[in-house]
Amino acid sequence: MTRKIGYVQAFNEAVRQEMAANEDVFCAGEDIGAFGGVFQSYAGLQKEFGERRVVDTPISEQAIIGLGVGAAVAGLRPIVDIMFMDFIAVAFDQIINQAAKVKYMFGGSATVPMTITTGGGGGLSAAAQHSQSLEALICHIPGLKVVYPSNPYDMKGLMTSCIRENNPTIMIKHKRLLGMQGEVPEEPYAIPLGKANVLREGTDVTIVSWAKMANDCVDVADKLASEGISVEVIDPRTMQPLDTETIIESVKKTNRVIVVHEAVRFAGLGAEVAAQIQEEAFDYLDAPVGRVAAPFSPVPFSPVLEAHYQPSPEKITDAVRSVLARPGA
Amino acid sequence: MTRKIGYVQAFNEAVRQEMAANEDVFCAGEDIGAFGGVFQSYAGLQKEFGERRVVDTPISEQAIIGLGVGAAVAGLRPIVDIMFMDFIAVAFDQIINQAAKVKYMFGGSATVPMTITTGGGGGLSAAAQHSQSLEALICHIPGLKVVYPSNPYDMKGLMTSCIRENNPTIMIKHKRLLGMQGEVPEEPYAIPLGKANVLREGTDVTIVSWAKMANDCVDVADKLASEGISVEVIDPRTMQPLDTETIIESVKKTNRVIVVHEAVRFAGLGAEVAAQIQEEAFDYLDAPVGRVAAPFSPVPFSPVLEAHYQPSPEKITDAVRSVLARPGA
Amino acid sequence: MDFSTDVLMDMHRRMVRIRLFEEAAGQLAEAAKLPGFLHLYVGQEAVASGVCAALTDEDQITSTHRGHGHLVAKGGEFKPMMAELMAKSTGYNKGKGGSMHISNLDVGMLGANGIVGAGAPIAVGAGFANKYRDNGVVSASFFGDGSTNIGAFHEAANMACALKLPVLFICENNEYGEFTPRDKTMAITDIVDRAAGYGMPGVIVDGMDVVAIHEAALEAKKRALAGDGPSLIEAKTYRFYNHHGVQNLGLKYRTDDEVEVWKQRDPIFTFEDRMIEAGTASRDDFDNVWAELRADIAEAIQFAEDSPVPEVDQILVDVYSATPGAAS
Amino acid sequence: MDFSTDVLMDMHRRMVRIRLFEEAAGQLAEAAKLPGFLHLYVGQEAVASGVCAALTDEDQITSTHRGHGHLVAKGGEFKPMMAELMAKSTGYNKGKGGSMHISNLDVGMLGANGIVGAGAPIAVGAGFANKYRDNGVVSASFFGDGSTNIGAFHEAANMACALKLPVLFICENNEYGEFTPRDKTMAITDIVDRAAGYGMPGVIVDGMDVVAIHEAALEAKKRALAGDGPSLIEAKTYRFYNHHGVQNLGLKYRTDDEVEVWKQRDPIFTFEDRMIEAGTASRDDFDNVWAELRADIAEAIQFAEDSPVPEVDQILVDVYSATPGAAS
Ligand SMILES: Cc1ncc(C[n+]2csc(CCOP(=O)(O)OP(=O)(O)O)c2C)c(N)n1
Ligand SMILES: Cc1ncc(C[n+]2csc(CCOP(=O)(O)OP(=O)(O)O)c2C)c(N)n1
Ligand SMILES: [Mg+2]
Ligand SMILES: [Mg+2]
Repeated sequence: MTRKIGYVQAFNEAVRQEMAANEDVFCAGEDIGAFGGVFQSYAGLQKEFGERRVVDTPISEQAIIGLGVGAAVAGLRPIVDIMFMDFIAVAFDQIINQAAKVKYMFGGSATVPMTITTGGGGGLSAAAQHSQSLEALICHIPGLKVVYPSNPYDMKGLMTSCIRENNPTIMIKHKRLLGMQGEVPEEPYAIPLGKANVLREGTDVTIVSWAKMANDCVDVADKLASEGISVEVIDPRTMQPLDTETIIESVKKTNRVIVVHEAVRFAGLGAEVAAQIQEEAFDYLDAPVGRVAAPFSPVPFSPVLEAHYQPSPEKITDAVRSVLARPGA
Repeated sequence: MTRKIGYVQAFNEAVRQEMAANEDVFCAGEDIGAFGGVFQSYAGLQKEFGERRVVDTPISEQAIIGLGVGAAVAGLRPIVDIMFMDFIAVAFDQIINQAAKVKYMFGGSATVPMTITTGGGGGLSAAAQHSQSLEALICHIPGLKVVYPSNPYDMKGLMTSCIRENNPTIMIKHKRLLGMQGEVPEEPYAIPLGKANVLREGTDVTIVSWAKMANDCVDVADKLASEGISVEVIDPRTMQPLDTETIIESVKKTNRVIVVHEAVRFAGLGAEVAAQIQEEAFDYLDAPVGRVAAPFSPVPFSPVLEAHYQPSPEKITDAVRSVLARPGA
Repeated sequence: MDFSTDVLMDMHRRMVRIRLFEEAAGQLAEAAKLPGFLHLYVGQEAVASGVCAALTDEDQITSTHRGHGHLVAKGGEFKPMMAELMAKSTGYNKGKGGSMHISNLDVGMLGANGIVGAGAPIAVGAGFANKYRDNGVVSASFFGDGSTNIGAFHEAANMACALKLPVLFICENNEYGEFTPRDKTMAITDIVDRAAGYGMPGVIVDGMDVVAIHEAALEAKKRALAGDGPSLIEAKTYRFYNHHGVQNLGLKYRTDDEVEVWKQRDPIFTFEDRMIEAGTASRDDFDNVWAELRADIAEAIQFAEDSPVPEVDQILVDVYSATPGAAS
Repeated sequence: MDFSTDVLMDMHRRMVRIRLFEEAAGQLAEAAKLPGFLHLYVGQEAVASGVCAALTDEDQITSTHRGHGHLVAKGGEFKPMMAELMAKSTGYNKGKGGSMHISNLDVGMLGANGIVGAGAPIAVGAGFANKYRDNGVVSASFFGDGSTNIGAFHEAANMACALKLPVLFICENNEYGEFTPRDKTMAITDIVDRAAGYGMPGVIVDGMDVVAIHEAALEAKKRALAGDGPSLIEAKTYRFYNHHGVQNLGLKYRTDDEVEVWKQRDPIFTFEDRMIEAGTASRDDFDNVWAELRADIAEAIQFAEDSPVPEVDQILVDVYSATPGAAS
C-alpha cells in the first residue's frame, strides 16, 4: 500500500523496517536515541528497539564513524549519524582514510557494511558551518558510495539499499526537504544504488540535478514547457557511483545540457558531470555543458544573500535559455 | 646570484629568509624543530631561530591548524606543518570550516595570514594513507589558496608568496620532487599566486599538469617533439586560484588539450579544468578535453601496482595521440 | 577575596546585559524575526561575566554556538549584535555570520563557533601569539561539558599545556549536550577530572555564583601570566531555555522539577539578594541598572530593525583579504 | 600471579617470533628489498606478547604504524606477513597494504594503521559489536605515547567508557613520538594520568616484563568481560631501532647511553635469564626455540621472494564489496 508521508518519515521507515528485519542493524549518533535526532529522523526508534540498538553517543564524530567501521568489520551493519554534513570534516579521517580504504588496504578481506547519515544543503540561514553541500569531496574518494535523494519515495528506497549495501555509504538528507510529502509504499523496497531517475522527459535540453535542486529544476521545466521548451530532468540520486550512462543517453538526444547544484561551482560535481559529458558525447553537444552552482564564497548567513547565493529558478532558466541560444549542429 | 639547489632546500630557504625578514613569522609542526622535519624541510631553522620560533608540537593536527588560525587572527604569520597530505583529513574541520571561513564569517574583520605546508603525491610505495593527491578537496573550499610547485625555482618563489600572503594558503610539496635540483636565486623573490607557468611552448596540443606530473609531461613533450608533434605544457603552479586565462589562451591556439594529474580522476581537478575549457573555448576545441589520472581505487602499496596506478609517460603519450587523432575543424 | 563595589556592580551589569539581550533575542526568534538557529545563554550569565570581568579588552576569548553571552560579557555592543542576529549589514559580521559566528575582534572576541570544540584550538593559537609577544595578554576558551568529548578540545588542552601557554579553559557544565544528559556521554561527573591528564590544575566552581567564578578566573590568569601555563575551570551551571530557540521542538528531555530547582538559583537574582543583604547595593540600584539597560535593548532592536539588509553584491566580498604588494 | 610453564614459554615464543621477524625485516629493508616505510617493533616485544597471550583468536586488536609485532603476537604467520612486506600477491593484504596496513582478520588483527590514533575508534567499534552480541569477546587497541595527544584517541577512550564497552587500551610509552621526546609534547610523565578523565582505571606496568604485562591484561580483560568497561594499561618501553627503518636518516635524537641502558633491559634476554634462574626452562630450551623459529623465518623469506608480484589488473579489485541481491 502506498500513502503520502514526509521525506524524513520515509527515512525513518526504512531504518525501522531494516532494523526489524535484521538484528545486525543498529544506529548510533548524537541525540538520536531518546530525542530522535535533531531532525527527528530517528524518532521513536529507541522506544521500539531499545537503547542497545539505538545509541546516544558523545559529541565525538571521529569515534562515531570509528564505531561504525569497527562494528562493521566485526560483522554488524551500523547506521551512524553525523548531524550536519559540515561536520563530516571533523570525522574526515575516519571517513576517507579508514571506512573508505579498509577493504582495499586489507587486500579485500574486510567488509564494511555501514551507512553514514547526515543533513546537507542550505536554505535555512544556518550560515557557513551548517549549510554546505560537500558531496564532491566524498565522491572523490574511492571506496565510498554516496546518495542524495530528492523526494520521499527515493529516500526510503535508497536508504533501504544503503543499509543492505556491503560498503560504506553516505546518505545525505537535504535539510530543506525534510517536510516534503510524497507517495511511499508501506512495504520495504530497495532502489538500486547507481541508477539515475528521469524525473521528467524532454527533448530540447537536459538538466542534471539532485536533492532539493532537482525539484526546483522540475518546476523550471514545467514553466518552460508552457513556452514550448521541452526539458528533460535527470536526478542521479546516487552521486557515487554516478549513472553517467543515463546522462549521456539523454544528452545524445537533446544535444544540450546543464548541471545544477547547490555546492560551490569550482571543483563541484558539476565539473565531473560536464567533463564526462564532453568526453563521451563531444560530437553530440551543440553548446558547452552549462553549470549553475554557488559562487566561490562560504554560505552567507543573511537570508537575502543566501537566496542569491543558491541557484534560483531564474538562474536555472537563464542557463537553459543560454544553451538553447546556440545554433544547433 | 643563482645556483643549483634542491626542491626541499628551496623551500627551506624561503622560510629562512622570510623568518629573518619578519619577526612575526614562525613555524610549528611535528618533528620540525630539533629534527628538522621528516623531509628535512625545516632543517637548521630551530638552530637559527630558536625554540620560540620553530616549535615542535604534539601529534595533534587539529590543534596545529588551530594554533595557526588563532595566532594568525592575533597578528602573527604562522607556518604550520602537516606531515603528509593524507593527514589533512585529521584536521579537516580546522582547515575548511575555520581557517577558510573565519574572515568571511566575521564580515571581513579578521585576517588569516597562515601557511599550511604538507607533503603530497605518491610514488614511494607509501600505500593508501601516505600517498594521496587531495588537492581537489581543498580547492573546492572558498577562502583557501593552494599551491603545488613542480620545481625548486617555483618552490622558493611560491613559498615566499605564501608566507607573505594575507590568506590561508596550503603549500603542497611533492614527495617525489624533494631531491629535484634546479637553478634558484639566492635572494628572496616572490612568484605571484594564481599565475600559471608555460613550461614549454607548443602549437599542436596543450597539456595542463602540475607538481611531479608536470615534469613528466615535459619529458613526453620532448619525445613527441622528435616526431614533429609540438606540445605546450602549462603548469598552473597555483591550483586555487587557478589561472584559467592562460590555459584558455593556449587551447584557443592548439585546439586540443589534455589534463594530467596524479589524483583520482573522478571529481579531480582535471574535471574542473575540462569543464572550464569546454565552457570558455567550446568553439575552439577539435577534440574533447582528455584526462589522464588515477583510476578509482585507493593507492596500492605494491610498487608494480602503484606504477600502473599513476599516469605514466605512455598513458600521457597515448592521450596526446588520441586528441590529435581527431580531425581538425 | 573581597571585591570592590565597582567590580561587583560591573559584573552584575554584564549579567543583566546578557539576560536582557538573550530574552529579547528569544522573543524576536519566537516572533520569527531572527533567521537561523539561536542558542540562548540565559542561566549561565555568571560564567561569562565572572570570567570576562577578569579580562582586559586585549585579552581574547573564543566561544561556542552559545556565543552571544560571551560577546556581551566581553564588551560587545547591543546594536551591532542585534543587527547581526537580524542579518543586517550593520551587524558586527555584516550579516554574514549570524548568531553562530558572531564576533568582534575589537573587544577580543574571536567568534562564536558552529563546530563544537573548534574554538579551543583557536584560543590556543591566540595564546601562542601572546606568549610569543610576551605581551601580558591571555586568552580564554569557553566550551560546554559535551564539547569536552570531542578531539579538538583534547588536542587544544594538551598543546596549551605542552607549550605552557597563557590560556584559560572555561568549561560551562550545564549537564546536557543538546538533548542528551551528561551521564549518557561520559562516565565521569566532573569535567575537571580531565585536567590532570594534561598537567594543569582544575577547579570546580559554582557556575551560578559570579564572584566565585571571578576569583577562579583571576587565579587562572595570574598563573597564566606567571608563565605557569593553562588552568581548567569547571563552572556547574544550567541553561534555563532549550538547547536552541526557546521552546525548541517542544520535546521534553529534562523534568520541570529539575529546571525549577536550577531557576531558584538564578545567578542574577541570587547575586542581587546577596548584595542587598550585605548592604553593598540597594534594590533601587539594581532596578536602575535593569531600567537603563532595558532602554538600551529597545534602542538596539530599533536600530537593528531600521538597518538595511546587505546588498547582494556583498556575497563575494571578504572571502579573501588583500595582500598589499603581492602581484597576483 | 603464577603462570604455568606453558604460558611462559608461549609468551617467550611470541616475543622471539617478533624479534626474528623484525630483525629480518630490518635487514631486508637495508638491502632495499622492502618497498615503503618500515617501523620496527624491536624492544617492545613484551607488550604485544603479554597482551595477546591473554587474548583468544576471536578477540580483536587494532594496531599502529608499528604493527608487525602486534600481528605476530596475535598469531600472524611469517609467510604471508613477509610476503606482504615484499608487496607480493601471497601477502596477507595481497600486496596492497604493506607494512603500515598489514592485517589478518582470521586472527582478529584489524590492521596496522598509517594514521596515528585512528585504530582506537575502530577497536571501540569492534568492542561495541562484542557487547552487542554479548559474545565474551574483547578488543584491544595498541597505541603509542605520542598518539594519546590526538583527538581520535580521546574520543575513543571516552566513548568506550561512556558505553561501558569491553575494550583494552594498551599504551606503549616508548618516550618518543618519531624524533621528539615526550616532554616536548605533553606536560605529564605518565599516560595513565589520562585514565581518570574518562572514568577508567589506569595502571603502569614495566613494558620490558612480559609477565607483568600479561597480568595486567588478564585483569583488564576480566573487568571488560564482567561488564565494567575499559581499562588503560601503560607499558613503559623503548624501541631499540629508529623510528622507521633501521638507521633512519642517521640523525641523532637520543643518546647512545640512553639506548644502551634500555637495551640492557631487553625483554627477551632478561626473561630468559629469569626463567633459567627460576629453573623454569634451560638455556637449551630457549636455544631450541630460537633455532626453530630462525628456520621458519628463513623459509618465510624464501616463500616471499619466490612469490609473484600482484597482477596489474588487481588495481581495481577489492575497492568495493559485492552486495548479493542488490540490483545495482
Ligand atoms: C562537531 C559538532 N558536532 C555536533 C554539533 C551539534 N551540536 C551543537 S551544540 C551541541 C551540544 C553541545 O553541548 P555542550 O558542549 O555541552 O554545550 P551546551 O549546548 O550545553 O552549551 C551539539 C551536539 C556541532 N555543532 N558540532
Ligand atoms: C595523524 C598522523 N600524524 C602524524 C603521523 C606521522 N607519524 C607516524 S608515527 C608518529 C609517531 C607516533 O608516536 P607514538 O604514538 O609514540 O608511537 P611510536 O612511533 O613511538 O611507536 C608520527 C608523528 C601519522 N602517521 N598520522
Ligand atoms: Mg552542555
Ligand atoms: Mg612513542
